[in-house]
Amino acid sequence: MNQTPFDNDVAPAWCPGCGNFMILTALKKALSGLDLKPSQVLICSGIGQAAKLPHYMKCNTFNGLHGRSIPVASGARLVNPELVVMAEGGDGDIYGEGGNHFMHAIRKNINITLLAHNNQVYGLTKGQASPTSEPGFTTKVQTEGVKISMLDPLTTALSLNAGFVARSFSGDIEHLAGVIQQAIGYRGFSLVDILMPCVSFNKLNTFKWYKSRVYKLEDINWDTSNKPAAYEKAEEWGEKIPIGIFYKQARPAYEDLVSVLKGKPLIDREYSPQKVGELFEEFN
Amino acid sequence: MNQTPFDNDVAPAWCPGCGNFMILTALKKALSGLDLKPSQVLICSGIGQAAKLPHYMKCNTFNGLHGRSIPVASGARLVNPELVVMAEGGDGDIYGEGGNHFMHAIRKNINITLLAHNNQVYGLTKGQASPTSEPGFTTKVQTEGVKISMLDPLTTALSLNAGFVARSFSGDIEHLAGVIQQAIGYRGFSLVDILMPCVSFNKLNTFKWYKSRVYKLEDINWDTSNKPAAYEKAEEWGEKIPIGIFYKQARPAYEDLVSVLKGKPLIDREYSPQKVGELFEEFN
Amino acid sequence: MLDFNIKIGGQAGQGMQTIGYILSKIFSRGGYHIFSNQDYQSRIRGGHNFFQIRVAANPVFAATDKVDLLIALDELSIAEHQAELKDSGGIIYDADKSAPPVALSGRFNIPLEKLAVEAGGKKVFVNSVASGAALGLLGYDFKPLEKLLYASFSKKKPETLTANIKAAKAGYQYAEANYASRFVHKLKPQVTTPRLMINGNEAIALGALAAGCNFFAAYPMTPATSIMVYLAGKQQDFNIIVEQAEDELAALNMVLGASYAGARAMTATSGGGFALMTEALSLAGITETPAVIALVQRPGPATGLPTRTEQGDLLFALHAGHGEFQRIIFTPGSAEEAFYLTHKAFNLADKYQIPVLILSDQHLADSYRNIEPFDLSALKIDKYFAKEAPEVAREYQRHKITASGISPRLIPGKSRQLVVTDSDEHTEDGHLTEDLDMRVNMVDKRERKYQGIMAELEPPVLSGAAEADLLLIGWGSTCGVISEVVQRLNAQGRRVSQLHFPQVWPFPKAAVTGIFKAVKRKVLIENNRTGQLAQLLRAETGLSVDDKILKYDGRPFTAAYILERL
Amino acid sequence: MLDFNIKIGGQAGQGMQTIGYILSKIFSRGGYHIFSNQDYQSRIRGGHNFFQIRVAANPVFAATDKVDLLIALDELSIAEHQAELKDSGGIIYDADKSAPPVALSGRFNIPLEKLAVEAGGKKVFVNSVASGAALGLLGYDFKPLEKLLYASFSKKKPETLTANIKAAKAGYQYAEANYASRFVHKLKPQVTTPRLMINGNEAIALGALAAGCNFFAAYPMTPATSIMVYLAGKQQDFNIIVEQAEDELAALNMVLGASYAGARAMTATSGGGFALMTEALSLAGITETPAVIALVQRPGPATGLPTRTEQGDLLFALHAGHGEFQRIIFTPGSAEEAFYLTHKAFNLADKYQIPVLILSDQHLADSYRNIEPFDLSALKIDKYFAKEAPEVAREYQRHKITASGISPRLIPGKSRQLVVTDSDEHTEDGHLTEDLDMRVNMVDKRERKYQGIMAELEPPVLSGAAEADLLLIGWGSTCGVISEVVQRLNAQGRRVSQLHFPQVWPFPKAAVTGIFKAVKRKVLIENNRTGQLAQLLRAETGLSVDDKILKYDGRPFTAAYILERL
Ligand SMILES: Cc1ncc(C[n+]2csc(CCOP(=O)(O)OP(=O)(O)O)c2C)c(N)n1
Ligand SMILES: Cc1ncc(C[n+]2csc(CCOP(=O)(O)OP(=O)(O)O)c2C)c(N)n1
Ligand code: SF4
Ligand code: SF4
Ligand SMILES: [Mg+2]
Ligand SMILES: [Mg+2]
Repeated sequence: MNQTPFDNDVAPAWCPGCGNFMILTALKKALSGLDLKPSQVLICSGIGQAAKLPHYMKCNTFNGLHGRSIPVASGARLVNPELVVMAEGGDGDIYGEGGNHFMHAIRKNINITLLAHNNQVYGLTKGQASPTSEPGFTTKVQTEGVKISMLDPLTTALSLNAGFVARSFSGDIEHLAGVIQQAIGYRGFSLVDILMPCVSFNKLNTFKWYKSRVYKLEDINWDTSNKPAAYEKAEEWGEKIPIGIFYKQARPAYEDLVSVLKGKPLIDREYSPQKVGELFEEFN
Repeated sequence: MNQTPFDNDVAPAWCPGCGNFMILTALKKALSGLDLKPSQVLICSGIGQAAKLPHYMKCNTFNGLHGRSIPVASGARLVNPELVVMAEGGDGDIYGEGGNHFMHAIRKNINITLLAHNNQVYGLTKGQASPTSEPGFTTKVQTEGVKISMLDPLTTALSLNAGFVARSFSGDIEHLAGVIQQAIGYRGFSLVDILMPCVSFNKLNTFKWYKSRVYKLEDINWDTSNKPAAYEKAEEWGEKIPIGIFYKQARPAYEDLVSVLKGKPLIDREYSPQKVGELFEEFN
Repeated sequence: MLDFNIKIGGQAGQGMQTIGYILSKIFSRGGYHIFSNQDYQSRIRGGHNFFQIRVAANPVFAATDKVDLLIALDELSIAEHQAELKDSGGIIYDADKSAPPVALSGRFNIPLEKLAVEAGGKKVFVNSVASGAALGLLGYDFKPLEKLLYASFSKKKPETLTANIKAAKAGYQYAEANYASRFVHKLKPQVTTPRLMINGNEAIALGALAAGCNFFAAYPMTPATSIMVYLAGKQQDFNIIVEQAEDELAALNMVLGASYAGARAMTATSGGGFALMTEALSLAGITETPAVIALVQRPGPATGLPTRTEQGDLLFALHAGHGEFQRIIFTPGSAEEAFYLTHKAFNLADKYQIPVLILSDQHLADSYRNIEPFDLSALKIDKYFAKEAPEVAREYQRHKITASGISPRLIPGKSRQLVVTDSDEHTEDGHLTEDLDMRVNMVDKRERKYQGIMAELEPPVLSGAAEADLLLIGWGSTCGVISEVVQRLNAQGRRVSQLHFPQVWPFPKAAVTGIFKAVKRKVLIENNRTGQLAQLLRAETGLSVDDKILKYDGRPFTAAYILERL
Repeated sequence: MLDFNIKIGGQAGQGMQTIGYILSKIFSRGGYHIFSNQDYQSRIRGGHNFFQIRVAANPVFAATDKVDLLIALDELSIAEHQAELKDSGGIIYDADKSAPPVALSGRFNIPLEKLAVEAGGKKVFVNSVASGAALGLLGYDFKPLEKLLYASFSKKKPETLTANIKAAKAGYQYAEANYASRFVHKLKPQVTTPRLMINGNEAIALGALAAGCNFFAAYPMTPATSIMVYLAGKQQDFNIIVEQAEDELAALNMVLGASYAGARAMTATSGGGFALMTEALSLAGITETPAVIALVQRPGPATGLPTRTEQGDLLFALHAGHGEFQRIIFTPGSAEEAFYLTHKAFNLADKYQIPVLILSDQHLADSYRNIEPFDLSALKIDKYFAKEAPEVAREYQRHKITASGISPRLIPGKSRQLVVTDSDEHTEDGHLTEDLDMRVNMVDKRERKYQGIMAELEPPVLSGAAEADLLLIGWGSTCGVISEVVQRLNAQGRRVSQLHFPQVWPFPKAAVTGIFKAVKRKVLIENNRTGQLAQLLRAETGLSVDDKILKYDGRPFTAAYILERL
């Protein structure tokens, strides 16, 4: 493996064969490919196997609560816009516990990148169904198999006016790194849903399962500006599963719309208690 | 006004001219038109102006927390399926604070009906923007106008594989009552987004504003089974705003899929502490 | 000594708040001391609300029961409040809308609506007519009202402004001509220096601005919302971003993200929203991320009485969040304390890298007093970021174990150092660990912060003789009313003192123990059902109070209420 | 008296849990008393975990420090645990994988992996080999193992079963042939009556089933998840629906909806999830909706040490939720208490229409003991629904004000009556009100429930002489280890007693005050940093303890740990 400035020497606590290793590799590759330094990057993660990722690389890290990576990333980005800010976690983390933030962050379009490690299962808590588990998927809790419609995060993101909607696969590091780079390059909220095997708890959607299904949108010259087509493509899930950038639109990022956020980062501005005196007149 | 068995004599605490009055009338009309008795109906509401509704009619009522009407309704319905169960509240309540339940309840498809009183504003807390407020809408908090993309609940519901997706308007009681009746008749989760004016805080989307824009899907012979068309229709918002049933599909309700829920309501079954003795062998 | 009490009653939407606010300002500018508070329902129109203004020669800190002038904008207000009138009191009412009040000399029928419609064609000007009428009756100058109406309506259409002034004048003249001679009470403007007429929430907002708060995220919730609203209006002038979050979970997590990234960040909410924040509060604890949280209480449980007041969340605030971690809880008793303690909250949050709570309530939030302008001269914005100094230049450790418990804090992206933190127990460099010795060291390190914090406690404020016969104890918004009770009792020759807690956590044990020894009878006064401070007091010191005066009907104490029960 | 301690160490994914569980069962069925507990990391593969089994002639209630037999599945386990071995102890290890342990007589190199691969071709059978080896070394019968493997693998492929048995046999024979003579410890199966080998979470799940729980909603969270998993497996047999919610907010709100609609409903979570439930807890309070909540604690704050144990949430559980409302908190100290108190929790939740919390922790949750089967004969499912009797037939009032504080509860839809409840303060018929007298009446009505609840408190359990020289006090999962300490000290001739709290709220004031008078020194033992029960004790009674022994490294107490500090 090529060395990158993002490498550290912590041994990941993931199972051998876990898709997270490849995602880690791809992410480090993407970041170093963009000539970023570790200190320029902030990863806010939740809780889960996926969410341990920032511990296994060099970067600024806020490893917060299950489901809450997005608001942390949003808060950080608004005040400290010189950072490349990412939110990161598993499918349960981001689409389950954190679903409300997922929904509204897309609408808000702050310039952060969301990496959702989608193994279609709750890994860390030992194999319950996640929102992206397939109907019929049997677990110790879903004893008769999942009876709920599978969440397709891409379609839902599209419905929320997302500006950048992509999917990739842990098994294709080049592709994934490329998609991540484009996501970071997009000014606004970018979603990268990453298919990955969980060797311990998902015996249905295995590496082989994904590998034999995924194909690249680039290879079919996909037009990333066609929303109705994107909807249709996003619903393609079965014998063939498309990966790549489904949809991209220029949409002003939140920070480009709000006056006070224009100019110097908030954290670099000057503040003085005495300025409050200017307000006294209002109260007389 | 016709009297219905659902009338009570509590004076609503709404502002004169508020769209909620019409929704209340339509709902009572819909229920009595279905020959339901108040004791057969349970309305679970959240907190907000809209969510006060069940106090102004006769029915079983669980007026719970802001944002949490859907889980309460879901829990009630699963164990007591002889009730017609509705969740009800405002746009802030259901799509904002309660967004995660909205998302996942649609996927789960328990047989409840959701009435979302969509005045595009937070009424009870005095006029902040809600997820459905239009970009540019100015409030005391959104001092420069809303800078966030407007949530379209119908599109998002479609993306989540909703079985019944409708919109109506408080200004057309007949239409609204009819849509509510169909929503109740649908076995599964049904969404009725109800446009309504807030005379106190929404000076943009007024009664007149809505009235001059809404037109009925029935009038254009809308095919409710065409999903791509439904997506497109749901995005129509401007000079013309469609109301009616956008999309309907037969999808088994959750309770028809889960074995233990088939048969007698859970609350009517027999339980005995001694039956636990049968499990002792497992533990030897 | 002048102590004049005006009550304005009517329905939501009739503009009591406007009249109340305007009259309060007039008297404030006129050199009087005022205390104004309001009682409103959880609705936008209709129902019954009221606004009271106490106008006095000396500083006043609480509302009082008996009314000198009732302005009844509807019939219900007469029924509700007539009994509160003093013998010398009077009622302004509109006989076209309400049956006249019974058996009372001071009945001042003023055709409010008629005058409003004549002046400008709109019923909503009724509040201007009523304001004018009140001043006319009191023989007060009309000019201050005119000036205020100018200021209030200057951004509206000129017709609106003119009509309002006309309406006010009509009310003034009508009252002056017909009734002024029959009303014994008179007020005159005095020469005065400018004061601030301010409520508790505004004071918190100003305190935040004075502390350099530049990130505020919240979800609207009565009675906290007005903090957000005030700050939202200052975004550009004060370089602060005000974010309305999708829910309270997001609000506090955004605050933590911003704070981690270098901002001074705050949220404000009430009980239900705070309940949703408790998980993130615990996150602030273990990640050692500064945060200021204004918890403006209202009566619970759940939705309870959403527009009323209670002090029901003290122990919840103290123990909120799973696991054990450090916090400070300030409980301001006045706008002044709200301002200075909010300012201090930011400095301490930064210094100790902990969450600091401002525990206020609806009563303090919505009550106005006119106070001396805050003294800004000594205020500083103390940031405690580490320089990337030699000792941290090599391998920066966000959670370095130190004797003070305080680890060096850096802003991510501002140096080549990496700022790593974690909700799991972690090593000094912020990476998750399951090393059990490290766990113990980290827990101890964090707990050591209390040593520093204890050294800069806000001590409980003892007013009056140390060797009193009776000590009245309270925290937060009861401060004003208790001070009035103490004054009154001492004026009767009793030996009564007050002990007010502006900070309940860490609990100022030593101070209290000393104070308790010297006094005879100790009575706790709390706006709740279970006497939460008494529980805390006993848990921390073993000391008990002799009696409790509790109130949990959603309304604040009055001096009379307490005096009756002593 | 036999007291033999086996420890199995290795990586996550190596199957320690399986070996541990199987060996425990064998000795349990063999007539011994066992106590098994485990220590695992928050990962699925790798790292270091261990499982300990204490096998004894008399009942044992806690783990012990010193090890008789260490089964080291990897090299790290030797390094980690060798020091804990007794002189007579031994280590089973695999010299092909690990360097041999140093300087120890009982070194039993067994080619675990080689035998596994020979038996069935797969490394994963290592755990069967090791189980066999342990039995061989101990001279125990092989049959019980064979029988258990049959039962465990009967649903798998026949090859898998055969291979496992072959592997186990190989391990057995290898150990017997090579080392049995060198290992002094021997165990033999005894004749016995069936017992239950059960852990705390299983006991809670059985208690819920025994109480007729028919609705369970939760979001997975270690160490509570296994309650959900157990119940999920019983859905059809026991007519219970187990719902995995999208988050904890949904989980408790679903529970309240189901309960309101007539179900017996429960949730289970750990600290972070519970934090998210606090708003809904408050909702249960004001709507008077029964709910049972198992809060299985782990060390915080925030994510903390997610797979370890702590008792850090006592005061949080007690004060969680905004506003003041009623609750019961049970703190079971054993599987037996977990079972009976969970059963009782449902009956009391229904009777008093309040939330009842079962405060457990990872240690109790995951530790096995083999106990007498629960006595089911006296258990009842007491539902307290009102009949639609004459007095309620006219105008049913869900929140009728009564002397007991308990209002008649009806199931919506089961009669013509309407069941109306509200998170706002409400009238007797459940509609929201802003009437302040009604508010006070409702608060008082709800608070009156405590009168009834106090009359059926679980008293603190005093074991030993009332006039002891030393009283060791604890709550929840420390019960077992404290009882062992007491036994040991009394065996040395000291006069020591134990005071265990199976219920901490309402606090059994009267009982404690009485007990405290009679004893000399009082020492509190808690698995946390701040001594939370001591705070509660003092707040409620003014009493203090003389000393505290606290532990907050994520691991449970051992008798030795406590003894050293006494
Ligand atoms: C509030 C809260 N609820 C539950 C948990 C327990 N929990 C930890 S990780 C996890 C789910 C993990 O699934 P996912 O997010 O898909 O990540 P993965 O492990 O599959 O990568 C859960 C439920 C938690 N830490 N916090
Ligand atoms: C947890 C929580 N946060 C905030 C509030 C305050 N609150 C009450 S109603 C409301 C919003 C009302 O807007 P909407 O749901 O659209 O209802 P409307 O009043 O417009 O009908 C809010 C924020 C609350 N009650 N609970
Ligand atoms: S459990 Fe699954 S997701 Fe977690 S580390 Fe193992 S393989 Fe990866
Ligand atoms: S504020 Fe708006 S939504 Fe609320 S009652 Fe008034 S008009 Fe209706
Ligand atoms: Mg996952
Ligand atoms: Mg609304």
